[in-house]
Amino acid sequence: MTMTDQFIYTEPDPLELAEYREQVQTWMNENMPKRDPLNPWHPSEDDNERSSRNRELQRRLHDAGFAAVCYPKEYGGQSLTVAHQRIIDDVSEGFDMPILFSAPTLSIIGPILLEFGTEEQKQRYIPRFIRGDDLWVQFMSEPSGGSDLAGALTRADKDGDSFVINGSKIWSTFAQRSDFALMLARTNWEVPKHRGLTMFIVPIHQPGIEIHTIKMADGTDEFCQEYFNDLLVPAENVVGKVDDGWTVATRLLFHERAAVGGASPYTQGKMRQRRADSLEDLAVLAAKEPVGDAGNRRQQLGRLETLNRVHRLLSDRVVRGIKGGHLPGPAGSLVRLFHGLVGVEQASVNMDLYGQQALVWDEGASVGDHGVRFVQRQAACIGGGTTEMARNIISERILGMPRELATDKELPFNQVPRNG
Amino acid sequence: MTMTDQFIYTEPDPLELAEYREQVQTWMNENMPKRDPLNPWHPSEDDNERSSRNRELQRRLHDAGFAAVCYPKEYGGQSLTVAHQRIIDDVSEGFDMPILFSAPTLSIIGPILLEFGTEEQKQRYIPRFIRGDDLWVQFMSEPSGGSDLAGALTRADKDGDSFVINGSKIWSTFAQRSDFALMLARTNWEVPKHRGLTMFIVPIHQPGIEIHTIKMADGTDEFCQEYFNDLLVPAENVVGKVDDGWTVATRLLFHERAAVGGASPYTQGKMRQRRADSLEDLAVLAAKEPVGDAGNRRQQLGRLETLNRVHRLLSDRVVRGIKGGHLPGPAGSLVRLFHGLVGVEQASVNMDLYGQQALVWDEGASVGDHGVRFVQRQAACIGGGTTEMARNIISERILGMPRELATDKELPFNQVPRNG
Amino acid sequence: MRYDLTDDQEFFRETARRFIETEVPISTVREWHDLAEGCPQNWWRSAAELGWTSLLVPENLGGGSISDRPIVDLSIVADEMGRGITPGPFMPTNVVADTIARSGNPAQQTLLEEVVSGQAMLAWAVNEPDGLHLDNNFATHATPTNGGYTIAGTKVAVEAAAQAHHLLVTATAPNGLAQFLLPTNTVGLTITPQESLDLGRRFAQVQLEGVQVGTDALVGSPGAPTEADVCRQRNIMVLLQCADNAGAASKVLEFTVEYAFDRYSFGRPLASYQALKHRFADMKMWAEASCAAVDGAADALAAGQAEAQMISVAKSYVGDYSVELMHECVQMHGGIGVTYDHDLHLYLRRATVNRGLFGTPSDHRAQLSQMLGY
Amino acid sequence: MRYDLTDDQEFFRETARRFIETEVPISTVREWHDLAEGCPQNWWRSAAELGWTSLLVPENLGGGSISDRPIVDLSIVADEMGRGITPGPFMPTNVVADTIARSGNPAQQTLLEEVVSGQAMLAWAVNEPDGLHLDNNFATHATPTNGGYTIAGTKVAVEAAAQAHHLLVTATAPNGLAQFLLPTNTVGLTITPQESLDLGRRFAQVQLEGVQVGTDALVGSPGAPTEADVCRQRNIMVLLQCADNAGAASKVLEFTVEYAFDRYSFGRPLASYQALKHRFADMKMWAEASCAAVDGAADALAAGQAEAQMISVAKSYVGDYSVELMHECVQMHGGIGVTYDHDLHLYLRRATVNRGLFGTPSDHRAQLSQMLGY
Repeated sequence: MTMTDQFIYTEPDPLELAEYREQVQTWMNENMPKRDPLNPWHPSEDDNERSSRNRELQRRLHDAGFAAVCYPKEYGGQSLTVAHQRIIDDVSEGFDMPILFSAPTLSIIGPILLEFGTEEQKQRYIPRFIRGDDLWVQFMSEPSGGSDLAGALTRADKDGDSFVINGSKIWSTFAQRSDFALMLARTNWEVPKHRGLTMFIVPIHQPGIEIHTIKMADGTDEFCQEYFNDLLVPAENVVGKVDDGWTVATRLLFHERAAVGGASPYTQGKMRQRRADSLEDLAVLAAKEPVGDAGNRRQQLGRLETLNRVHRLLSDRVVRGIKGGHLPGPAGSLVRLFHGLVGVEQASVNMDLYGQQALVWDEGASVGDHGVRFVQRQAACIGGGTTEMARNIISERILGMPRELATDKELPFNQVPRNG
Repeated sequence: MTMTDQFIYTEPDPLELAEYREQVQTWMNENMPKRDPLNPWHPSEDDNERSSRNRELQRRLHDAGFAAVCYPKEYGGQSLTVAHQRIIDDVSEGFDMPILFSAPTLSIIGPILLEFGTEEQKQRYIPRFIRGDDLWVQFMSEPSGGSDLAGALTRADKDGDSFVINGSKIWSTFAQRSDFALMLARTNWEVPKHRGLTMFIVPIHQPGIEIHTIKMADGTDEFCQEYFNDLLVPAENVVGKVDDGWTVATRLLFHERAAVGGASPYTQGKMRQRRADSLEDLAVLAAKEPVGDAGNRRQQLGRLETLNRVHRLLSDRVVRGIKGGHLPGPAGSLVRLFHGLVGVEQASVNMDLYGQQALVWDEGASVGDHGVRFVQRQAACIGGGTTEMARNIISERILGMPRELATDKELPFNQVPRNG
Repeated sequence: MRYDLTDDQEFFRETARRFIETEVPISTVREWHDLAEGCPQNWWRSAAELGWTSLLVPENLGGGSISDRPIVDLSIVADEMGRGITPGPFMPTNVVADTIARSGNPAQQTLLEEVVSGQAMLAWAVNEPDGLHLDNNFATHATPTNGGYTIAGTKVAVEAAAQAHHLLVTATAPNGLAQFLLPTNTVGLTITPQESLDLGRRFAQVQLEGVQVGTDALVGSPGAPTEADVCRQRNIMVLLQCADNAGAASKVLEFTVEYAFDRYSFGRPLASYQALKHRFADMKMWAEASCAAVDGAADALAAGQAEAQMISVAKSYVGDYSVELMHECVQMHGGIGVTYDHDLHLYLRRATVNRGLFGTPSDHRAQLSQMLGY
Repeated sequence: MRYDLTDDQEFFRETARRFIETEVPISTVREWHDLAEGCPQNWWRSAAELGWTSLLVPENLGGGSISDRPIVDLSIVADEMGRGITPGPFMPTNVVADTIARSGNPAQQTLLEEVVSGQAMLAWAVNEPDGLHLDNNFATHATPTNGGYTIAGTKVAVEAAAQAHHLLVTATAPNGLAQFLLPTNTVGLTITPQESLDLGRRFAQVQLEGVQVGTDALVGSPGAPTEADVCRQRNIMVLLQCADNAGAASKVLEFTVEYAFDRYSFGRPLASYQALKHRFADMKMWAEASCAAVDGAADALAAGQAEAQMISVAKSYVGDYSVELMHECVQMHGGIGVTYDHDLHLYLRRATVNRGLFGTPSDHRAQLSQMLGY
């Protein structure tokens, strides 16, 4: 448990909270745009517009003192508790919120800077993103690497006061509209893989970086791949120590799992479900245009509702369990795993209830999205750390079972077997 | 492929087969007792009676030339093809058959003796069991061993012309009513585990063996555990070579998987389903005393019927595939795995369709069996080699994936880590 | 086990666990299988002394609880009893006591003192031979007579009917549901023990043939108020079943994980095989999620908010996953896991009965959909 | 792929595979996504030259097959097309050709020559907007007029309607079902292309507004004989869907196994991780069992024995497991598996459409139960 983790869990006074809720509610009603239930966030929305709208909304929250309230005051937050943040999340449902800032900027990058950043780095970067100026992204995964983040091949070679970076990163979300990245690169090839990595702060829009968007099977293109060609990064941009980047990355993964699983205290506003995710919509549809028999349909909707509710209850329980010392920190992986399985179930039930319409539809009709989401359904079990990694973590770090044999653990990295 | 495997697959003439079918049908009608559909085989039947009835029926088959017809003539069989045996199986449905001889005697022990036995062993033992004189059993598993048969701790120490055996075996079926056993024991502790084992023929009813029946969770007690205390076995009872017992055991496992999965050509008569397994009965019950709604019930019965039929189709396909060289020999594990999963599904659907009655029932009513079978359902995935072992075999020996790391593979056996 | 217990609750929980481990280890549970009464009366009194039968009874009626959320306190005991597959008519006694405390007449409420002290056990005669009655459409009828009712019908799977001093009988009356509290020696009432998959708890058939009772046997007013009582009884019952199964699943997982460390196969502990590790990971998730579902259901019931929905969510999830978890644990044990001498089947038997009575997971999924208007 | 092919069948299969690999590699499949016609007409003629449209047409009508079980021969092509996610109106063309060959009048049968040569494609207009009609209760009606019929209704998800020369329209007539073979330029008939999850095959809506036809447009006699035709059409269609999915699943598994050998994670190939190995083992079982189910369905259809049951068994099994297998393979690939440039989603899209049209696995399970009287 780090200092920042301790901080957010202190229990506030119930009366104070009730007052706070009122205050937030009043302000939201007067200042935040209502979300249009008929036109919620949709991947096809223009990226530029989306980015600037999110920046503006974040600024509004900030100016009113409702942005990133768990963050320390000295860096632009409010030094409030996680309970306060949850009130904001609750109240903000139905309002348009700057959801782009939730992850990774506020829930993953921020905690890392708070924990490992120099005082100068904290003062320089944190207030800017809380104010909505900068969006951040992670440059972690590599095309060759999959779940094996510590096997990074992107190299950072010291050259005077700078590092020269060459290589490629992938699966960074929305990188083309972001401003900074936290990047893991290899600074030492002569030592075992975990001991030769360094974490860097990288301004994105500069020479030496080329960004390509990746078209996904469902047609969206939020993810990017970046190519680095003699990219220069000053030594002052190192986060933590040189060659000790894995320590930073481990914490980053911890925060990422919490954010993906819905157990992060740093997210801001509830993650919005896509239209196709709404159980109510599904139910209305199922009632209007029944596919299969009613008993079968009720089983599917009942199972989905069950999983959705248990997902939230599990998330609450895990947060409590970690806080109370009943569960170790990595228990966030339980929620991440559950989340993936719910996603799979959701897409499958959805598809079954829409039936034939989700397979063949009139040109331009959006009902086909349900079929497309079914095809894409494993994304919920891949993005943000695969469910396989979650299962490794649960068995090894919660149940204490022996670690998988990693043949590359003690070998100097340049002797490790790679993709054949 | 051994000689015996080649032999059984030769394709007979269709006309000849049709004639054979007629012949078998006529003989069965006149000579074999009809099975009473209202009182099929049931675990509570008296063991002694069951054993002697099976011996007598086997003798009848033998005398008419319909016993173990795939076995060579010189050892009491008929040197016919597997197609002939299948005709006997088909026709015999509805008749009381000596099912106890099917496994392990005819489908597992016999093929091993044919392949590894000395001429004297073959002539001495095979004709006797085909004639119904002897029932055989396997002494393979050990209490400490689980799936790791080669980790046997039962020791056979050479003493003049004999071996002195000490240790314990478990999961032998019906040992207390059997006559001979094939037993794997360790003859050399200084070499790696696979290289210090020997296979023995052991007459069961003699001093030095103590047999205990094991009460299972469902109340049945077919399985036994044996304790050996200075049991003497003559050296002429070694099957194969001393210290080469693993070669014999590997083939034995092959035949066992085939028998368990339903892909063995040596079984005789169809394995009878317990009453509770019958889908027709289930369906009748489901219609008479509906539990849950009709759509739900149809889904369950439809799924079960699907799995049962695909099970048979898969079994046929795998036999064809192995024969045609499309699949390697270990492909029998595909059927074994499927079999386990069908068993689980069967017990679960069964239980759901009987509902409350399978949980609490009037004293003495048999409906409670359905609940008990549900509790016992994993037996289908454990007995005759676990589904985990089947998955290992499929991935390693069909898909060619790397073998699991076995830390005990090259170590002298007396240095291998054991249960803590 | 909940992760938000107060100090009092934690002490209460720990006391219950120690009591179970000392007084009713599984060897004792097995011995009690042969007792017609299921558990010795004097043991039940000791359990009652720990508060196991007083939590839902208000202080003015001789009861009392550990916190201001007695339902949560009750679920703590159920969880521990599940861990220990502890016999005893804990569920029906508390469910019926709650209704007597809320809706019983003063004469009926005097019975509560004996319940609290463990002298009297209670049973709820509600299930009927043709299955579930979530729609409250019972074949057992109460026909008004001069100054009372005649009750006729058959109830089955009535836990502790043969051990209880009083039965609460749920029946259809002309103006809706009616419930009657009857001494088990009431004329016209025949109690016949039944067999059960669960070897620990006791169930019986209750035959009511022209049972004549006065209006003083009524618990509460027939019609809508009684329907609300029946609904609450079901909710508490299902909560306790789920807590029992979640506790049992956690315990079974614990000893199976231990087994996986101790058992070596091919020179390595089972716990080192990734295929098994991943299945253990799923099981850990099921166990925590089952507990989470129980947390949610108990909280909802304590707060009186959307309780029927959360109860159905809990049964839908816990009913299935706790039992699947136990089957997986059997598989992890291999052959030894399906023997009579191993404890696994005792857990599975009880969990399977909990899963199936008062609505299967599938029944509750359908009900949940209907409650939500799907 | 079947394991009991004759030498002729094996040669036929191998020819199909080589043709697909050479003429329609997946890069070409992707290019054809932009073609409104789905596949080039001249390619379809080459495919027809290999016999892909002649198998169910008797020799005296210009067709011919490889063995005496043309249905089995047809399933061989479907399996190979599934492996290659090969576009083209293979399924509807063969299904309708079969019915014309069996029940068409001589004038209609002259069309078969063009089908066999690949000049003409055929479509079956049967699905309607409100879903499945396993009960043959179609909203599209054929009303008798003087010397013919007026047909009105809407058909959707009609494969190749916009590419075909003729449509077979299934409608409800006063004395049972009736089917009509209509040129696609028939007056009153509007064909509007639809979008589909499957990017390779083409589907359209067919609107019939007071379409006037003579009795010479009838295929076979209305009533029971036509119902038998419709039933056979469905059976063949579902067999081909299942063979297509089984072939595709086998292929997807093959390249995913290869990927697991090539891809290293933590210094070891994925194929060395037991948790993944066990899942690959399940997948291999699903793939073989899917092929086995197709074997069984094709055999039953060829023999005319219990074919509807075996067809439902096949759809019930293959529909679900082939698609689950592909999802598992996506998971094995990780992020790259959900990108547009990877072929996996093309397989999944097609397999999902095959799974859902002409009855989902769940529909077929229900039907199977009903056929068996459950």
